[in-house]
Amino acid sequence: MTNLAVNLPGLKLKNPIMPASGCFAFGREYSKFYDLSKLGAVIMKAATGTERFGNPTPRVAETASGMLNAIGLQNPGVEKIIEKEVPFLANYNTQIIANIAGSTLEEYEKVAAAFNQTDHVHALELNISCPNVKEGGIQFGTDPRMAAKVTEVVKKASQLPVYVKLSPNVTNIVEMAKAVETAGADGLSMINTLTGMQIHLPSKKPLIANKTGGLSGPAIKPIAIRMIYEVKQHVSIPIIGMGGVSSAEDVLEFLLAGASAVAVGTANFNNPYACPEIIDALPDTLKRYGFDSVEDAIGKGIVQV
Amino acid sequence: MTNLAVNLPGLKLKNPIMPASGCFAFGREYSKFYDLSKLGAVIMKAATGTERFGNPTPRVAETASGMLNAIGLQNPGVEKIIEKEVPFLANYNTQIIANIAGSTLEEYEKVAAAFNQTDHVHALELNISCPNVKEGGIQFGTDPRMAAKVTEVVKKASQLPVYVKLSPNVTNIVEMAKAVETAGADGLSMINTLTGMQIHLPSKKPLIANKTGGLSGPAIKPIAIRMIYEVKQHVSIPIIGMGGVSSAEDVLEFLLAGASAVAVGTANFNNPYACPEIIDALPDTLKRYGFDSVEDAIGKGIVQV
Amino acid sequence: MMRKEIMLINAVERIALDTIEMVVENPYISQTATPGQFLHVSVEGYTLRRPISIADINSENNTITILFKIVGAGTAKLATLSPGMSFDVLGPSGNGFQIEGNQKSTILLIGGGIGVPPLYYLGKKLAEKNTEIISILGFQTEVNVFYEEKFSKLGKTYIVTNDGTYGEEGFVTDIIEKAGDFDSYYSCGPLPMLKAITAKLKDKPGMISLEERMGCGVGACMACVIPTDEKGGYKKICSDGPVFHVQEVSL
Amino acid sequence: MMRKEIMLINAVERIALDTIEMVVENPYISQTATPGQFLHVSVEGYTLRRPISIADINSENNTITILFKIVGAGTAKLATLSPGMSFDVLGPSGNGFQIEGNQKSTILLIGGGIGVPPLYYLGKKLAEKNTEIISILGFQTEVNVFYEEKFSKLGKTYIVTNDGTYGEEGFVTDIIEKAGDFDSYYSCGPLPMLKAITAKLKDKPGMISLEERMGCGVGACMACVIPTDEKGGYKKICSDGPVFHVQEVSL
Ligand SMILES: Cc1cc2nc3c(=O)[nH]c(=O)nc-3n(C[C@H](O)[C@H](O)[C@H](O)COP(=O)(O)OP(=O)(O)OC[C@H]3O[C@@H](n4cnc5c(N)ncnc54)[C@H](O)[C@@H]3O)c2cc1C
Ligand SMILES: Cc1cc2nc3c(=O)[nH]c(=O)nc-3n(C[C@H](O)[C@H](O)[C@H](O)COP(=O)(O)OP(=O)(O)OC[C@H]3O[C@@H](n4cnc5c(N)ncnc54)[C@H](O)[C@@H]3O)c2cc1C
Ligand SMILES: Cc1cc2nc3c(=O)[nH]c(=O)nc-3n(C[C@H](O)[C@H](O)[C@H](O)COP(=O)(O)O)c2cc1C
Ligand SMILES: Cc1cc2nc3c(=O)[nH]c(=O)nc-3n(C[C@H](O)[C@H](O)[C@H](O)COP(=O)(O)O)c2cc1C
Ligand code: FES
Ligand code: FES
Repeated sequence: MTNLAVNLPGLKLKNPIMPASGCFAFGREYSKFYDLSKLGAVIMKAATGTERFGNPTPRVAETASGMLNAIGLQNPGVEKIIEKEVPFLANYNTQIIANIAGSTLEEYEKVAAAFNQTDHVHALELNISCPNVKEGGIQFGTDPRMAAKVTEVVKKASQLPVYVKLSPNVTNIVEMAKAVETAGADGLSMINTLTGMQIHLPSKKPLIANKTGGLSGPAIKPIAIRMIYEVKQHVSIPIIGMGGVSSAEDVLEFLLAGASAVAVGTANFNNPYACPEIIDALPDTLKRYGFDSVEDAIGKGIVQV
Repeated sequence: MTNLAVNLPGLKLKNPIMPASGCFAFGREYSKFYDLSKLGAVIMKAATGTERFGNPTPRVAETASGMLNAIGLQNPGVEKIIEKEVPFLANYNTQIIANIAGSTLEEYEKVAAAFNQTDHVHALELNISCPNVKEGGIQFGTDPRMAAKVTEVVKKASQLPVYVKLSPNVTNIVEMAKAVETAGADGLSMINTLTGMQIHLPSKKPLIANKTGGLSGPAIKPIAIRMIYEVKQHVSIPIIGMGGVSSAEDVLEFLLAGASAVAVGTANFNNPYACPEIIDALPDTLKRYGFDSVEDAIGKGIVQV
Repeated sequence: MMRKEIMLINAVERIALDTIEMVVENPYISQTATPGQFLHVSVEGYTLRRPISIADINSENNTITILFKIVGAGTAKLATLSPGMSFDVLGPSGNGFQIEGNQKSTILLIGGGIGVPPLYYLGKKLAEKNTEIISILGFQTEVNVFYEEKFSKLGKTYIVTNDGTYGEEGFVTDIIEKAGDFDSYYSCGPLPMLKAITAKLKDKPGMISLEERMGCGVGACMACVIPTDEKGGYKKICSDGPVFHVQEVSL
Repeated sequence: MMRKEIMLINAVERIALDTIEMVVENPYISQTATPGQFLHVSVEGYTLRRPISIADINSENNTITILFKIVGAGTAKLATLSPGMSFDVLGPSGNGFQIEGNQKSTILLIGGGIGVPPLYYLGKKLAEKNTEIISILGFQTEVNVFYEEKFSKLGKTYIVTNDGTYGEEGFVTDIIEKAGDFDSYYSCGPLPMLKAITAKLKDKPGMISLEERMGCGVGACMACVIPTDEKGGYKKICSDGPVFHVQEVSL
C-alpha cells in the first residue's frame, strides 16, 4: 500500500492534495461534485479584515496554457468566514487552511487573531502578494524586510502554524524564503501568480479591468518547479507547492523538486474533479516511479553539487 | 497600403518582424526555407569574446505552450562571426543586429568593439542575462547598477546603437529599464527568458543538464506584454518586444503594449515560415483593427490614468 | 443539479455567417435543463471552458441544440468537430428564466445576435402554456439572421438589422412600440442592448440573461460577478444567473 | 532538400506493445528521402516537433512508413490519428546512412528497440545492391518485438530480448560473435547500447544513428550537439547527423 499521508506543522494530511486558495471559494460549490473529505486539506479563499467587493469585471482572461485573474480579494470578511464558512468545511474530514490578506500590517494582525479564536482552522496561509496601501502600494511580497515584518506580526497574533505564500515576481526567491523563515514562518506556500497582462485587440486596451492580472496554470509550472527546487536547498521548513498542477505526474514533479504537499488551482476550473482524480491516480504514479510513499519522494529530484 | 516600416535608432526596418537571438543562428538554415530579405531585421545568435561550446545536453525541454533552453551561449566567437556570418547575412536586404554577451565587463567591451569595426552590423543587442563570473555569478541583468555599468562600457566601445535586452527575472522591470536608459541605451529589447526547470520523472532529476533553463514561447507572452506596457510608460527609448509571438495578432498585441518592433523566437521551431507568414498577415491584421501603419499602433493599448 | 457530462454530436450545421447550430445528445442534460440555462463547454487545448446557452431540447430524442458564433479560438475549434465526436460539459449550469404564472399573458422576447438562442427554448416552453408570444430579434446585417422561421411559429416575429439589409432597419428598441402591448419581457443580447431595453421598459417586469468572462463557471472563483447595488452587493452570473430579474442587478 | 510537407495518413497499426506503424503518403518525401533520414513531426498542441525516423519507403505509391513508440504526450497524441487525417513534417531531415561501396561486402545491422526502424529501410536499400545482410535486433521483452519477419527476408536475423522471453537472452552485444564475420556495421538504438557496440567493434568501420532532444531540427538552435573531441568541437545531430561515422563523434 502506497502511503499518501504527510505530516506538516499543524496539518495531518491523509494525502498531499488540496485546492489552492481562491480557486475553490469555501468548498460549497465543489462539495456538489464530490465529498470534500477526500481532500488532504482545503485552502480557503483569502480573508480580509472586512468585506471586500474586489475589482471591476472582466476579472479573468485566458492565455496559452494558463489564465490571468484579478479578482481583487473579493470576500465576505473574516468574521463572516468564521461564522458561516468554517463550520461548513468543518463538517468534512479534512484539514482547513485559512488564507489571510490585508492592506496594512494591522489588517493582517486582525485577521490572524480572528482565526486564532476559532476551532477547526489548522493553519494559516499568509498571502503577502497584496499591495501595502500604507506604504504606497509596495507589495509586502517583494521586499524581504516587509515580508519578514508581516510574518512576525501574524506569528505573534496567532498560535496557528503559518505558511507564508511567496510571490514569484521577485529577483531572488531564496532571499524571500530565508527572510520569512527567520521571521518565524512554519512553512512556505509557493508560488502565487506571476503578474501578466493581455491586451484585447478589438477594444485596444487591457482585457482585465484591473489591467494586470495574475498568471496561473500549466504555463507557470516550470517557474514554480525552479523556485521550489532552489528554495528547498536553503530552508528547513516544508513547502506546499503549486502552479499549474493538473495531474498526478505533476504532483510527483513538485514532490521531487522539494514540495511536501501540493495545491491545485486553475485545474479545478476545467475539471471540477481535478483534486479527487489526482488523489486516485497518485498511488499508481508513485509506484511506477519507484516510491512507496509521498514522504519518500519529497526532494528526491534535487541533485547535490 | 498599410505601411509596415518603422525607423528605430540605427535600424530602418521595412517591417517590424525579426527572428529573435539564438532561435535563428546566423540565418543560413532558414535561408533554405525563404529569402531572408523578407525580414525587417535579423538578430544574430549571441557572440562572445572567444568560441564557446556551451552546456552539456539535454539542452531543451518542452513545457506547456513553451520550452526551456540552456544552450549556454554556444558560438564560434566574435571574430569568426564577423569573418563568416556577417558577410553571409549582408547578402540579404535586411538589417543586422548583433547580440553580444560576456562573462566580464572586459569581454562585453571586446565584443562590442569588434562589431564596431565591421560594416553591415546596424545595431547591437546587449544580452545582460549572463552570469558575471568575476562577481561570483550575479547576473548583470538583475542588478540595475551592473546593468547600467555594462551598458556604459558597451556604449563607449562602439558607435552602434545599443538595445539592452532585459531579463524578466526581476522584481522591478521599470527600475532596470530606467537604469539602462540613463546609462545611454538607445533602445530596449524585452523580454529574455524566465528561469524555469523541469524534473524528468524516470531519472528523478532536472531534465536539462544545466538544471535550470530559460522559459520561452506563448506561455510567457502575458508576462512580456505586462512588462513592456509598464516600461513603455517610463522610458522614451523604443522597445523591441518578444516573448511567445507566433501570429500577426500577437504582433499587434505587442505593438499596442508599446513595442516598436517584434522578435519571433520559439515559433520558428515549429514553423520555419513563422516570420514571413506573420509579415504577410500583418497588413490585414492591422487594417482589421483600424490601423494604417505599424507606427500608428505603437503604444495605443496603453490606458492613461 | 450540475454534472460533468459527455455530449455526443449528432449534427453540425452552419446556419448563418460564422454561426453554427449543433445538435448533441445527452440523456441527463436533456431531461433536466430548463430554458436560459447554459452548458460550460470544455474545448480541447484551452484552459477555460466556454459558456454556451441551451437553444433547444428534444427530450424524446435526448438531444440538446446549441448555437454559437465563431468569435475566437475556442468557438473556432468547437466548430471543427463533426458528428460522432464528443465533448464534455458542466451542465445544466446556472439559473434560467422563470416561466411560472405566464399563462394567459402576452410575453415579449427580445434577442440580440447570439443572444437569440436561449430565447427560442424559452419561447417553446411558453408556447406550450399557451402564452401569447411576440419576438423581436436583432442582428447586425442580413447574413447574421437565423431562426426567423422558428420564432415565427411561436408568434408574431419582427426581425431588425442595424443596416436594414433584412427586416426593419435600426435597433430592437426601435420596434418595441410597434410590437403592441405585452405583460412582461425576456431578453438576452449584448450589454448596450440590455441597458437600452431595461431603461425603456423600466415599468414592465422583465428578466434578462447576462454575459461575463468566467473562470470556474460553478460559483467558486468570483470572476463573473455583477453588482446588485452601490454598496458592494453582488451576484454571480454563472451560478446566481445568468438570468436575473431586471431589478436584481445594476447594469 | 528539407521542406515543410503535409503527410496524409493511409494506415495505422499497432504492431507491438505501445508501438505504432503508420503509413503516410507524400510524393516529395517519398521521392527524396534516403535511409537514416528522419521526419520532424508537428503534433497539434505541442510546442516542439518530434523527430521520427523513416522506416520504409514505397516510391511507387508515394508512401513512407514510420514506426514509433508511445513514450509521452506527443507520441500518444500522434497515435490517436487515423487514416484520412494528416500532419505536417519538416523533411527529409538530416543526413542518413552512407551506402555507397558496400557491394559484395557483408553488413551487420544492429538495432535496439525503437532504433530498429531506420535500419529496415537501410537494409532494403543494401539488399537491392546484393549486399549480404546480417541483422541483430534487440528488444526488452517479447511484447516489444516487431519486424522479425521483414528483416529475415533481408538475411540472417537474430532477435534478442533482455529477459529471454523471445529469441536469445541478453544484449545485442552478446550475439555479435555468433553472427559471424562482416565488413562493416550500422547501428541505431539507445546510447548505452551504442557505447557498448562501438567499444566492442572498435576495429570495424561503422555508422551509428544518434538521438538528442531537439529544438529547431534544422541546425539553428544548437540544442542537439554532440562533442566530436575534447577540445570543444561538435556536430549537430539534426543537421550533421543523425547518422555519423563512429570516429566522427565522442559518445
Ligand atoms: C451565460 C452565457 C451564455 C452564452 N451563450 C452563448 C451562446 O449560446 N452562443 C454563443 O455563440 N455565445 C454564447 N456566449 C458567449 C460565448 O461564451 C463566447 O462567445 C465564447 O466563450 C467565446 O470563446 P472563444 O474561445 O471563441 O473566444 P476567445 O476570445 O478566444 O475566448 C477567450 C476567453 O474569453 C471568454 N469569452 C470571450 N467572449 C466571451 C463572452 N462574450 N462571454 C463570456 N466569455 C467570453 C472565453 O470563454 C474564453 O475564456 C455565452 C456567454 C455566457 C456568459
Ligand atoms: C533522429 C531521431 C530519430 C528518431 N526516430 C524515432 C523513431 O523512428 N521511432 C520512435 O518511436 N522514436 C524515435 N525517436 C525518438 C522520438 O523522437 C521520441 O520518442 C519522441 O520525441 C517522444 O515524444 P513524446 O512527445 O512522446 O515524449 P515527451 O517526453 O512528452 O516529449 C517531450 C519532448 O522531449 C523530446 N523527446 C523525448 N524523448 C526523446 C528522444 N528519445 N529523442 C529525442 N527527443 C525526445 C520530444 O521530442 C519533445 O520535444 C527518434 C529521435 C531522434 C532524435
Ligand atoms: C481565480 C483565482 C483566484 C485566486 N485567489 C487567490 C487568493 O485569494 N489568495 C491566494 O493566496 N492566492 C490566490 N490565487 C492563486 C492560487 O492560489 C495559486 O497560487 C495560483 O493560481 C497557482 O496555482 P495554479 O496554477 O494551480 O492555479 C488565485 C488564483 C486564481 C486563478
Ligand atoms: C533555443 C534558444 C536560444 C536562445 N539564445 C539566445 C541568445 O543567444 N541570446 C539572447 O539574447 N537570447 C536568446 N534566447 C532568447 C530569445 O531571443 C527570446 O528572448 C526568448 O526566447 C523569448 O521569445 P520567444 O518566446 O519568441 O522564444 C534564446 C531562446 C531560445 C529558445
Ligand atoms: S465563473 Fe467562477 S464564480 Fe462565476
Ligand atoms: S535541434 Fe536545433 S540545432 Fe539541432
